[in-house]
Amino acid sequence: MAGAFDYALAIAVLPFLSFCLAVGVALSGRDLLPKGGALPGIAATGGSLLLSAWVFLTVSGGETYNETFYTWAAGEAATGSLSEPLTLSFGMLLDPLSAMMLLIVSLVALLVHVFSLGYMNDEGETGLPRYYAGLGLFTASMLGFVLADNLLMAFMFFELVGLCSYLLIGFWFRREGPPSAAKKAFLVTRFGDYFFLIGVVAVFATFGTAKFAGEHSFPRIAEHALAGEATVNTFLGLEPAAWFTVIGLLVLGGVIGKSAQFPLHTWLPDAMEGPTPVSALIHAATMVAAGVYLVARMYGFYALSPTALAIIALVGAFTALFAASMGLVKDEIKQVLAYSTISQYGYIMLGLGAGGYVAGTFHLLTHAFFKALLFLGAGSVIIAMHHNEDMWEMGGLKERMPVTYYTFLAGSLALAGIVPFAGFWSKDEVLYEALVHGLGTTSGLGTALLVAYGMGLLAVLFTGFYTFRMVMLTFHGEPRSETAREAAEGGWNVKLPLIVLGILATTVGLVNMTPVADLTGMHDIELLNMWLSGAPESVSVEQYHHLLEEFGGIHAADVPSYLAGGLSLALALVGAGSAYVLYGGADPEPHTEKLGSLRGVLYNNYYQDEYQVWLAENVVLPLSKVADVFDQAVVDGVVNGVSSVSLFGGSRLKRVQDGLVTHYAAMLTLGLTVLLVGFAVYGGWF
Amino acid sequence: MLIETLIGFAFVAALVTFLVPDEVAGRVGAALSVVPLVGTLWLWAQFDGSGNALTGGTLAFETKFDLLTLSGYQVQWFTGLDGISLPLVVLTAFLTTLAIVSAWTPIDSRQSQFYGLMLFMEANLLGMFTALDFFMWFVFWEATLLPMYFLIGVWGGPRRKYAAIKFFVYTNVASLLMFVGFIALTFGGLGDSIDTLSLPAVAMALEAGGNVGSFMGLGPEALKLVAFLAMFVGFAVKVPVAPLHTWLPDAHVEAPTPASVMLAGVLLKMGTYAMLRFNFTMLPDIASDLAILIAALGAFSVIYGAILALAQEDLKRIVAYSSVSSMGYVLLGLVAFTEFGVAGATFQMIAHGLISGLMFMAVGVIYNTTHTRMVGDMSGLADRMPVTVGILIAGAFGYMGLPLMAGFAGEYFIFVGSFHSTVIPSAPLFTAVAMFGIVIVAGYLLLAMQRTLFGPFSLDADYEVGRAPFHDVAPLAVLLLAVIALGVKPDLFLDMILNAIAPLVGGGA
Amino acid sequence: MVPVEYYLVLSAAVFSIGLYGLLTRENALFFLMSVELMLNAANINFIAFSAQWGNLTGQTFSLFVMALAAAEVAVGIGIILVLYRNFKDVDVTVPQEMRW
Amino acid sequence: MVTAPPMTPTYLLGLTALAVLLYDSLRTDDGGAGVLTGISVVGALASLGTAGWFLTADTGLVAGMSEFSGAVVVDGMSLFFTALFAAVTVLVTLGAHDYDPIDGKRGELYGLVLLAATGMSVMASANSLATAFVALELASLPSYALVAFLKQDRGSTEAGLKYFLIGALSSAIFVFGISLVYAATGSLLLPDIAAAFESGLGERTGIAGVGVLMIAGGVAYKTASVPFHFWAPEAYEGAPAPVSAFLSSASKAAGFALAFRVFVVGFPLGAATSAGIDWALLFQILAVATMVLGNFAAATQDKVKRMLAYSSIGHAGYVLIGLAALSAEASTNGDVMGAAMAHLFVYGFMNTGAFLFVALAENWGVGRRFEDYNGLGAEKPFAAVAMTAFLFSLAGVPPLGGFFSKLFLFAGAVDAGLWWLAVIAVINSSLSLYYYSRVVRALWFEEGDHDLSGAPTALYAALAIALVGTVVLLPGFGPVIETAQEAATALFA
Repeated sequence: MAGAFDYALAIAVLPFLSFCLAVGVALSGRDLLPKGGALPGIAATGGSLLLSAWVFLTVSGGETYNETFYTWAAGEAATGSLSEPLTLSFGMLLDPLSAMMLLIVSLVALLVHVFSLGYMNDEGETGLPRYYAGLGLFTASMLGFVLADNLLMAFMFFELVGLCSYLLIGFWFRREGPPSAAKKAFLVTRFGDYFFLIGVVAVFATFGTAKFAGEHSFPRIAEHALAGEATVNTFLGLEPAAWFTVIGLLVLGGVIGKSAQFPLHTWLPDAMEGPTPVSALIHAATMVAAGVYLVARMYGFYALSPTALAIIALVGAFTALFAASMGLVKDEIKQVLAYSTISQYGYIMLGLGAGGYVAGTFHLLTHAFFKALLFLGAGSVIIAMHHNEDMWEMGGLKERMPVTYYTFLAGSLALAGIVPFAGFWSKDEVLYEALVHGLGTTSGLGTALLVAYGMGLLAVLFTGFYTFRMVMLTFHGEPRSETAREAAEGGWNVKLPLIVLGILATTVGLVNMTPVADLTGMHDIELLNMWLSGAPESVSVEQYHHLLEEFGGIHAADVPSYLAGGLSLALALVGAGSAYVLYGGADPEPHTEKLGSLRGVLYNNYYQDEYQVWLAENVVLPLSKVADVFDQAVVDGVVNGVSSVSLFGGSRLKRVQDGLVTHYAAMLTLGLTVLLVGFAVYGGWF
Repeated sequence: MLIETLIGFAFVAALVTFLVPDEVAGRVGAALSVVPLVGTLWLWAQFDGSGNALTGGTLAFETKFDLLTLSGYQVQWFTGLDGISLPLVVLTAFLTTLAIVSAWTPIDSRQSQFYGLMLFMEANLLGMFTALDFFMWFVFWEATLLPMYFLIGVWGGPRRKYAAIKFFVYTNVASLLMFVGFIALTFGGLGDSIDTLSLPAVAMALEAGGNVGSFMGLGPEALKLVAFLAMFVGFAVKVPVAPLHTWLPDAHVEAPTPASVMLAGVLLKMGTYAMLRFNFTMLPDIASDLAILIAALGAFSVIYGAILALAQEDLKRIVAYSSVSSMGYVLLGLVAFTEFGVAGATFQMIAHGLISGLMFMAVGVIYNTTHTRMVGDMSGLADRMPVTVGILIAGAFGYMGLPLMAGFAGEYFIFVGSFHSTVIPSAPLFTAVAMFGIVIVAGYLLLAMQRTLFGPFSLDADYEVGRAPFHDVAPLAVLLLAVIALGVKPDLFLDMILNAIAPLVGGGA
Repeated sequence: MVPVEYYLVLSAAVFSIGLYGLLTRENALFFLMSVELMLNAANINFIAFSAQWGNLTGQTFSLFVMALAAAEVAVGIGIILVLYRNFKDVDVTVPQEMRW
Repeated sequence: MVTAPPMTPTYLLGLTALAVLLYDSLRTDDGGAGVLTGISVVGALASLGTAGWFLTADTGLVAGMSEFSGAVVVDGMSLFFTALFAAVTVLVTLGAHDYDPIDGKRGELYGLVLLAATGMSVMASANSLATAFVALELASLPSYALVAFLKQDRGSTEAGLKYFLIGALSSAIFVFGISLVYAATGSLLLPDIAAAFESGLGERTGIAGVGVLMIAGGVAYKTASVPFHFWAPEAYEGAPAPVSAFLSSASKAAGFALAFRVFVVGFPLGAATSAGIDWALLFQILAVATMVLGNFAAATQDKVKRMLAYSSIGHAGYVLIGLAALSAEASTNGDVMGAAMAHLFVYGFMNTGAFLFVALAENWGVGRRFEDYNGLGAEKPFAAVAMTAFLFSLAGVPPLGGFFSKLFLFAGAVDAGLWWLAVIAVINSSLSLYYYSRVVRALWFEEGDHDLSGAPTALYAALAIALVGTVVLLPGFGPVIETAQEAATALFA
């Protein structure tokens, strides 16, 4: 009997078909589809959502799927340092993690498609088939990525996701900004992917397989190797443990790029040049999520390396704090959201790095919904503001766009981590994991986790502040511009996604209320934890716990979760409250000016962009120019020089022929004489 | 006799095209070029070879008879296909037809000569990839230079004469160097232990080992080393491997688009194909000894070519330097002597052939319309020629190694293969260095695209810019489809390549 | 009888004189004469060694050489005539339009 | 059963010369150019056919047959070269038919060409130093006249003068060398000289050595080899183009024919070397000097004809490998010398063709410099294609005839252990590609503006024949090289 898994492939294929259809329409140059291709996209993502739900239900029934369906390339013999032939294949891994992610992605994608009707179609944009083609491919790539059962396939779709982000960020290609931002997004993530690709190659070279799950999966082999039960190739003279750390960090490069972690976060704020629904998709469910999803997907591998975990946690926590601090001073609504995304993904990283697999995944889940909500809400505001994104031009939108306001508020509460909104539960759990593992672990990892916890905690304060600063400036007070005064809310296609997401952002946190469980002792309500425990052994929560303790040396201290939760909640409230105080008035002042030069630093993102652009423009480009000059002058110069020298030699040599026949006779005689004398001596004739 | 028929037909087609009036030459040439294309596809469908042609594998479509005797060696007509040459043969026929169609717009004088030369080149390329006797091979090898010389020199850009003569002399000198190396190895080294210079005979005689004698005052090992170096340098010019690459940008920039397509698409592959056949198949022990140098050279080519591409302002120059970069991967893959390394290198030849052909063609279509290739002269072309630009973008991403396109497959195979190579010392480091090329390639292609294709439309020239005609765009689309097809299903060629390279794996170890 | 080596010395001397004249004279006619001297140096050898070896080959051949020398002079004079017509001189160093 | 005298091809050439002269002196009108060309071409073709027939039919001539008390020998090599001379004569007479500067004097020109060809044919057969000298003069004297043929032309006169003066000097040296060899060995017949060498020269080694070197000088003159090459650039440049074609192809080949036989048969290498007269070494030196000078000087010329003249010197250097790579014991001697002969044969077509194109250009009045040829490809594609083929063949680019002959030649050198000589030759050959392609560039790449008169039929026919000879050698090279190597091997038997 055909079950959900038999159709799972269609989850990714459906949006791909909508992409093909839209490309065909775009190529024809005619308006063949109603709504410029939106309807096929909605139908396709709707179908994906249904199938994802079906898969989700099937998985919750305890079934999982881990099969190869297409052999991309297969070697015939074991060569080099490998002990068996390489097989590069495509397959699907359907377990709780991927099933959950499929659901998130297809849902957000569907809502983004719907919202686009309002944001793009109703605004009279041109090039809609191209837009929907991009969305379709984007969704398909991300779904393919989520389905992937091995690292190579994951990498391939990871790259396709990058391509789609390029196409969509640069959607308004006739302007100067978007193409530049698109280029930057692709390039910066490409830089990360470079390391990722080395990592993929290294995984194949080390383990001969890149499968995520099952007995013959690379995390499993690595585990056996560390336990001394198996041997693997290592390179560069490293011990297995060190080499696995290297591989893990290489793959992490891709994660840092895609999930916009420090120092490769610079592309993300620029990516706001794209249409806002695209931002929602990128930030909530697809591209940025892909990075951390990857860490979760191969968590069994990272769990083996305390060093890698520490780095993940530190990078995450630092990014969380760092991005949050920049979000404090932004003037544009989407910029604030952009930095909040970076910051929140930092939390997810922190959670994963701290050994909180469930916590990180949980935050990934909640963040997907509330960030999608916030972006779509911002999109709604932007529609109303006629594409003016400056918050100082807004104000008082609360009355004019109530649906947007309340849903946006829900999202903001979630983002700020105010109980009981979704973000509270997940962020709290992330910080809690960092704390308990930091306290419980004795090695350097423990210290790292405590430092990370500290940074994460501070970021909570900032998050609360910038979130409510944004809410206050946008929706409260008096309208500060003509457009704001006349703003009006969009149609159903704007409101519906907002409402759906608003409900989710409010409630989705309830699936894993660990503090409540701790308080009440009702651990049955940690649904997500249970859900993820239902995975096959090699990718299950229990296995990860085991690995973390066995190889990561991570142990949990006994700290009540509600204490930690209370602390972070308090900080979030302080942040939100101070924002309310500072910006809650009818006509708020730009208090950030008071920060003086610090504001400049923050506003300019710690000059991260500047130094990277400086590196590109003042180091790399001049270097290439120098190389070009060198190539022309020296390398090519030698080539031309050989020819010149030959010709010069020829032009000298031919001067022998000076036209005087007596000279000819003389030279002839001389030549003969030399030969005669030479041979006479040589031959000993006389 | 199928191969001979195809080659012969191409020669006749060249002659016919040379003689028809200019007005119809383009159509006639395209129509005639379809026959070899169909023929090679037939070869592909009927391919029944296995193993490597040089190490005693079963050849498909083998023909062999004696021609004459040279210093005691039988010179033979000897052709046949194995899994390495068949893909290249298909590539040749495929690109020739597309290049001919893409020439309809830009070539507006002496058409019959132009298309005649294209077909003449095709005939020689087919011969070169199928010939298994050294002399026949060398004759075809050299004869491909002639049409390209004329194509650049007659229909090229402002500095075409310089570029043509540089290309011609540089590559010819290289060929002679290689020739001397090979002759020294066979005449001097192998001496009477072989009675023909058919490549399989030479390869198998060398494989048997111990057959190489002293010559030129060199002992057997030194002789092999010298011969290897001579051949390697000779082929490296053709590939081209930095720093022997400087003829390439000039040739590409000056060549008319269809010639660039053939140059980048097929002619560069001659170098790596020959390296594979000669250096790496016949003298794997030397190649293994020199692996660190060759790998370093490959990685250097990748990075150096890419950095140079970054500095260019001319679209064609960008693609030209990026070819240097891409072919560096091939070198790295070959010297890895692992299954995926060598097979990936071979696959990359095809993949790069298609993608670089696509890129040159797309740049050519833009040039046809704008009459400039300088990045600074134009912007916002996407507005005026959306389809061409769309395909160009797709092609550029193919060049950057976007998964599910052929370029990624080739590069990935190479990376995997070279990473776990046991022949290259510190293989992961070389691999990692070379892989950085994928970042730089994205840098310069995206930068160039941003400046030319996007932003508000402007053009420093008095030309009406409109959509390109269908016959300009159709070849691009066909190529793009081929690139994607190979990227999604590498086994179209990979299987036979793996089969054919299997005997080479492991190198001289 | 004069030792045969003396003839060799003589012929070499004559040859050298001819060569010297040829290298130093600029007049085409002197040039021709010098060549004649050199040919006759060869003839001395032929005749002397013909006697020494006791066969007639050398003597006969010297006749051939003389005949051919005459023919050569005939052609040479013709060319010198044309030279004079075109260059108004019989100086062999005058025509040097073609060089390098 | 018809039995023809073994020297029939030579006789035919001589008789044709007489017939031409006879008709020319008897005719009353100013026309008759067609008849003269016809006689010459038919006669030369008859000679070519006979030589070919003798070579291929089972006449036993290839093994060698002495005539005139051993003064002359007819064998494979002499027939091979005679066929070559006859073929070049056909091309040259045919090409000269349309060459305007010689209008009204075709009889003389053809007569002289045929006489010179007769002399060359005898050179190829000469089995005695006496015959060699006479034949050499028979070939040279008409050549002087041919070079100076354009009496009103200062260039032609200057060329003739220089050619003559150097020629006279060289023949004096040559004959003095003969006299010394005679002094040392007591004979002029090559087999007898060889016998004397074999039995030891005693104290006359020095005399013989000087003689051998001077004979080599005479040969070097004829083949335009360094340092006896000085006449060549001027003579080829100044002479009427068909004459240049004739001299640079046939006359050079004749010099080599003479050299091959005289040195191989007359001065057996083993005996000569042990006596300290290592003429193979001499030719190695000459070969290197000749090809380097020829090619490097050719690279910077600005007149096409002069470039071809220098390149002709360069080719003499290649062919010298045929002598330089000989050694006393080697079994490969016949192969390498055969390869040299084959190269001369191919050269006879491609080089003659190239000079005939120059003749065509002179006829069109386009000028002599490279840039004067600009754009001819577009205007006269057939002739330009032919010229291109000749040039690339000269450069040794596959698949043209020149590639094969060079290949066999260089391979022969490698086989004989002279790999360094082959390397130098290859380097020179690649340089030659540069300057040959300059002409190609002018023909095809440049734009030109000419007002060209039509396409002269006979000249085009000659070009076509030369083109066929250059290109068809691709499949037909087997018989040529085999015949040549067989003939050469017979010499060492």
